[in-house]
Amino acid sequence: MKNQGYYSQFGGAYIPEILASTFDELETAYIEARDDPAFWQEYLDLMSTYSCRATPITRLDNLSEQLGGASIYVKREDLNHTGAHKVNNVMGQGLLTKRMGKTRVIAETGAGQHGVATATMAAKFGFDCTIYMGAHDVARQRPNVFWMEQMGATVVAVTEGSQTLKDAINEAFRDWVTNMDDTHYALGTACGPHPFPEMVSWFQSIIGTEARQQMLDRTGVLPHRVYACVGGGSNAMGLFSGFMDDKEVELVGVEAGGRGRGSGEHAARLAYDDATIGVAQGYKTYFLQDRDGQMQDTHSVSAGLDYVGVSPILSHLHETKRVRFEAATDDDVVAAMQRTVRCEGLIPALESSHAFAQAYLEAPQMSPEENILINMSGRADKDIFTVADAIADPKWRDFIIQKAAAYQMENLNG
Amino acid sequence: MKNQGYYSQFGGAYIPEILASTFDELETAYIEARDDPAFWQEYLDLMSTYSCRATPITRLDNLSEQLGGASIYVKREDLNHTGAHKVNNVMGQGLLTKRMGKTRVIAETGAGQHGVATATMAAKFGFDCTIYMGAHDVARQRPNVFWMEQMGATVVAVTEGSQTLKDAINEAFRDWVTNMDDTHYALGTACGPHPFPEMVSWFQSIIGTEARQQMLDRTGVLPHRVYACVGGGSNAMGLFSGFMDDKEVELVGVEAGGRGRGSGEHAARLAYDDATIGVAQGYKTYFLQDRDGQMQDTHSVSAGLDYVGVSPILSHLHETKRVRFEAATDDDVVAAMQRTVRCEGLIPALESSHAFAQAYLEAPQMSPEENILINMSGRADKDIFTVADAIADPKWRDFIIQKAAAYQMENLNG
Amino acid sequence: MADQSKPRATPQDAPRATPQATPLEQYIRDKRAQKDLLLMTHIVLGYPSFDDSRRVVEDMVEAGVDLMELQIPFSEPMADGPVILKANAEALKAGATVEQSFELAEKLTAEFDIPFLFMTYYNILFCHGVEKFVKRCTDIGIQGCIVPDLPPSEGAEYLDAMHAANLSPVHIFTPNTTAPRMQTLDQNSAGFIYTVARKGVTGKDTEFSTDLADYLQTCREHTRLPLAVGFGVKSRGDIDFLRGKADIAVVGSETIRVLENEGVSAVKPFIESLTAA
Amino acid sequence: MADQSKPRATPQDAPRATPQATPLEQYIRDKRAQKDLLLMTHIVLGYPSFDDSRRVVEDMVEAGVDLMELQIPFSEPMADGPVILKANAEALKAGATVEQSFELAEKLTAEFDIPFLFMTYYNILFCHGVEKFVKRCTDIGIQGCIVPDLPPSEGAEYLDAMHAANLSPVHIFTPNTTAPRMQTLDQNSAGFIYTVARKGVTGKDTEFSTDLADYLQTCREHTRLPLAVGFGVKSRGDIDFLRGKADIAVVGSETIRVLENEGVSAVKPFIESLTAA
Ligand SMILES: Cc1ncc(COP(=O)(O)O)c(C=O)c1O
Ligand SMILES: Cc1ncc(COP(=O)(O)O)c(C=O)c1O
Repeated sequence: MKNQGYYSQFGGAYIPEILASTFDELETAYIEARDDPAFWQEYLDLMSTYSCRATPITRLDNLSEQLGGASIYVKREDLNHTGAHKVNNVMGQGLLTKRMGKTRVIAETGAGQHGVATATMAAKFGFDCTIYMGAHDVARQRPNVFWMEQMGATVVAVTEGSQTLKDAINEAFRDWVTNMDDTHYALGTACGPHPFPEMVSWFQSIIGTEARQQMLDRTGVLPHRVYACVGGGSNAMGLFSGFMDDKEVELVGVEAGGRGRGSGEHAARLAYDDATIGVAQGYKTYFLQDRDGQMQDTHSVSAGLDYVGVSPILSHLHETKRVRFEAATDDDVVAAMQRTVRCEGLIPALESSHAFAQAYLEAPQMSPEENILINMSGRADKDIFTVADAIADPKWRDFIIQKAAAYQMENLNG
Repeated sequence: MKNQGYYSQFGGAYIPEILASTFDELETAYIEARDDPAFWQEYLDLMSTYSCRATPITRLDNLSEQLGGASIYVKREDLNHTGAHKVNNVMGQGLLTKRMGKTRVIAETGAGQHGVATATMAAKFGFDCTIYMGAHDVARQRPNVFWMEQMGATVVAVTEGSQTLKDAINEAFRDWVTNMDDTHYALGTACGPHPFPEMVSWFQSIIGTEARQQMLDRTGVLPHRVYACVGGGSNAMGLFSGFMDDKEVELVGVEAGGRGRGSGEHAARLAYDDATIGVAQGYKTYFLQDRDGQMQDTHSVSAGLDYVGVSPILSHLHETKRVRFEAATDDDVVAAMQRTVRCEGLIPALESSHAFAQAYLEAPQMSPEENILINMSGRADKDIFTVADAIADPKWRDFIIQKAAAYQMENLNG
Repeated sequence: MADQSKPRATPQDAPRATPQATPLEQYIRDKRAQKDLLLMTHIVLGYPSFDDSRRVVEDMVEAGVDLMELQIPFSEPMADGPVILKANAEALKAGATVEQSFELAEKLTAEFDIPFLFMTYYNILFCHGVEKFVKRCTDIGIQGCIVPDLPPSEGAEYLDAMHAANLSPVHIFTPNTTAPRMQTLDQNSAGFIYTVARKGVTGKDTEFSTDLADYLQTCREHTRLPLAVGFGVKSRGDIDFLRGKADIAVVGSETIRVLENEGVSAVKPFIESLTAA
Repeated sequence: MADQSKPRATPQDAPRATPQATPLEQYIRDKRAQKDLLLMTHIVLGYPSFDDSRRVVEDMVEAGVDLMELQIPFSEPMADGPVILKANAEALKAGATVEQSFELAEKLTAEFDIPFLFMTYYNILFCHGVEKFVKRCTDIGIQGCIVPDLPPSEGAEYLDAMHAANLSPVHIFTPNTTAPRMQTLDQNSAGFIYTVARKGVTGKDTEFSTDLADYLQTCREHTRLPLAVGFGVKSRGDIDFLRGKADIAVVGSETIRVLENEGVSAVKPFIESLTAA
């Protein structure tokens, strides 16, 4: 273990001693894979046959016209197998796990998206699989739990702490420190100890590499701004990395504004002023924490952005001002989602809808000659319980109540 | 209107007089589009930017090995936008609707898949949209109804007849005979009056055209057998059409065997002996009907195959023996679905799982040098209520009961 | 066939029999010589029961109806609106068969001295065997058929059999029907032409307006046969409007609605309210 | 630094002080001259309350504990198992702050004549300011720190401050730790080396076996410092096993488990049961 994996002051690997050699092994495997062109080719082949890469770019014809400013393009990560960009990272780590000769994978999950992707990868590669998920999230996201279990994964409901994503991460580390010999921890976002932020960003860079070329092919020019939502930061890093060296392209990361600035109920680490630098979950970054360094409860309508920390690489890009950070509130996000569904027939995940909300705010101020690109990191149709609750659909409630009554009746009848 | 659209004795256009000119107009528009290479190009562009065509071919590495016979490949229509092959047809008809200058689309839907696809197309093209859906199906498939409504479609619960797919079709025709001037009826499968069977098959032929080339690129040879489930027949016609002229490729259509041969509870029109030739819903084909010609109740675990009729083109191919028809029972289908999920990380729709079930039965008898191709017409993750019921998952029931209790509490509290 | 060189028929003209007039057409022309507007009603056989169907027919005939459509129930009545649709479904649910419909129809033609037509969907004929079906019609005294989902292009076997039997295959003119198409339909029809007064299925409201008068005028110009007007006729006012513009007023869904809401015994007074001079 | 040319220390040898021995190391060596195995216990400050923490410390000292780890609660104790995890969470829920932990620690070091170490996660130091934290330790008489998520590679500032203050930064050897890595850790440590007897988090069972003896032998070979053994020590038998193989037995989760199940007053008898000669 060396002191490395820093992006200005952010990053590092603050890990229990027992994982030191596991991280050395992981880093070695990662570097060897990165330096081996055959590995990336294998990865590309897998992603183009098992998922549908390259995912397309869709122009929002109706909303571009309605909003009357920039032309809006969308990178369609929602079309991936399992419905989100998460699978890019997971399949890459699956190949790496195979390379390291390990036979079991574990992962944390918040909304369940990364859990489903990991369980899928495990089924595909024949690995044993355990997914850690906050008990609150297990209760909220049963459909995802259902599919993980169908894939053969063991889903552990984490009853510690706030029972959400960060606690699931802690619990996954606790598993790992016991089972590191045969187990790889497939962390789901560009956070955690080095080399995860860099490695996850590398796998996700497939998004940006494709998107840059696709925008050039489609419009002849680079987009003026690109938008991505930021939870841990993996989809944002994935898209942004394609445009990092194109100084003329403005990169906009959109965090969960929850109930708004000053409400204390949000997950905006970089866009608002509430976060401070700290070290937790194995890395140094901006965290929503109190003065003692205790992590605080966060809030977002989207489970996938509801997280206390953020990719150290994004904290760095925030400080260097290469990326502009904004936050979208729950209400604006739900409105942006509904608008996108109704006007374009696309169903962005609530996470992704943060990027849409910010883009819709800015597009009208831009000229029709300009193009913007939004990362649609996932689709919302798996989050129907959350979405139906967010918009308080009475018919959905009636349906659930009736369905429950039918189940209770069957239970009674044996 | 001419006497045409026949495939040996099957097909035709048995329509109310009031639709005669509407069908003339539709047929003209269809023929013009078919003869206009720019139209197909526009269609391909749309499908490759709005959906993710070409959809890939995935090899089932684990199951090919486990079953120990033919190599199994899968055409991934589940990766399409909205999660099934239905969108191919719908987008094509959307372009045609625009060409005809109409501003409203209607459709029938069983499981809801075609309804969601049509509502999506309407949102994308800016059409008004009404979806007819049997009241039974509305109750069973609330998630799909929810999304259709979010897309701005009006969903009409059809309370007539058996309250399922065929009744929804009748009801859609009733709407059409009133509103044909501004309305196009986007029929969802390769059934109904001419030119629907041919036109829908044409749009779906994108599947087979891609798949044939992909199999050649991937394996160097044509597959020995290809499998597709058969409801109305659109995904089957789509895939089969790519191999129709390759006499050495055996085409296998798999119908809903429900509770099995002789049970009277199935929807196997061609594989079992219960169906006879009749005329209903505007076309002549094999129907599950009584001696008077009254349509009978059908049964299948998958709403999308639970239909009394079948594409007249498939009836023709059945008689000429170009296509072999089999039926898979509910139990085998659920088992095949679960096996595919667990061993490969793919989640085939219950409809598609019929094709998987039959392929799994036959693959072990074939040689490892042979290849087979299964059409994965859709993904099951939207059908979680049905799937959870089909496998009677107790945790799912508990979840729904708890969710309902929470809603009831909130209702009480105002 | 109509002689196209003649001056246009005006609605005021009493229709003249065409050369090969079927018994049904002849009946209508004879009756029209006495009455300026005939009344045709419609029932679904076996709804709510075959006994009730018989009673309703009796009442209708007594109330002065001139001819009747007897609908053989079908499970997929795609051209019918909610009222008739439900009647079809209920009849089938109660076990109605095609054979029972034949049997009742045979009794009715024997007992009542007005023409009866079958209305049903093509699958009923197809599954029975088209020729056999037409022969049966002849045998039991049915004078014509309306098969709304069988355009002439699909109906060669049916048309041949009907013409051979001198029965009347009735076709439908709609507000969408073009002039050439009207001619085709006319050529393939006998007895009368059924014009539907608006788009849509049975049982919905029609606006009885100048547009409708113009439309009927156009229909008249394109057929040599008497004209019936259906879809939405339900009151004395509607009937009065049609007088002089058509030969037959068809009351369909409204009778069933009355039957459903007020019972079998309410049908007769309802029909009387329409026909009373 | 340990003189690498010396013959290997055997477990039987009483450890000798290294040239720059910290007061903590010196204390351990002195105490070991009298006792063949020292006992270190662990509590979470503020759990269930700061008053209780004080009482437990008092009881433990009376029961003969030789040194103590005081864990400053942290919201993300990634290296701790369920028992200590819960204690952290409960302490925080009851409002425990870092300042209160300092205050209680200051009282404890004043009142009781054994060395106290802080155990906590790096963020607590980082947010407080590392140098300030170390200075505060000095001021309140804390003799060492265990920071399980701070490897030496990330801990330059911390190590510099600790060494400068002559405090003991304690690092951990695990069954996975390679020989070169042990040397690195040894070089960066003072006071003692904490060896964990198995993989995993705190509070789970360890098999006290020949493997363990071999492992401890290896640890001994790679450090000049006294050896503490933790993770899973919970009975008189475990302690007897360690006698002669290590210098310090650490009882961590088990005390908290006793406290939790049987109350504060049960802690003393439990510790006495472990230490009674
Ligand atoms: C669809 C989707 N988008 C975005 C995120 C946020 O993660 P990240 O910031 O790592 O892209 C998630 C996490 O669950 C997600 O499911
Ligand atoms: C996923 C899927 N597959 C198959 C079908 C059956 O339709 P078809 O036979 O037209 O392909 C449906 C119909 O809803 C479907 O949703």
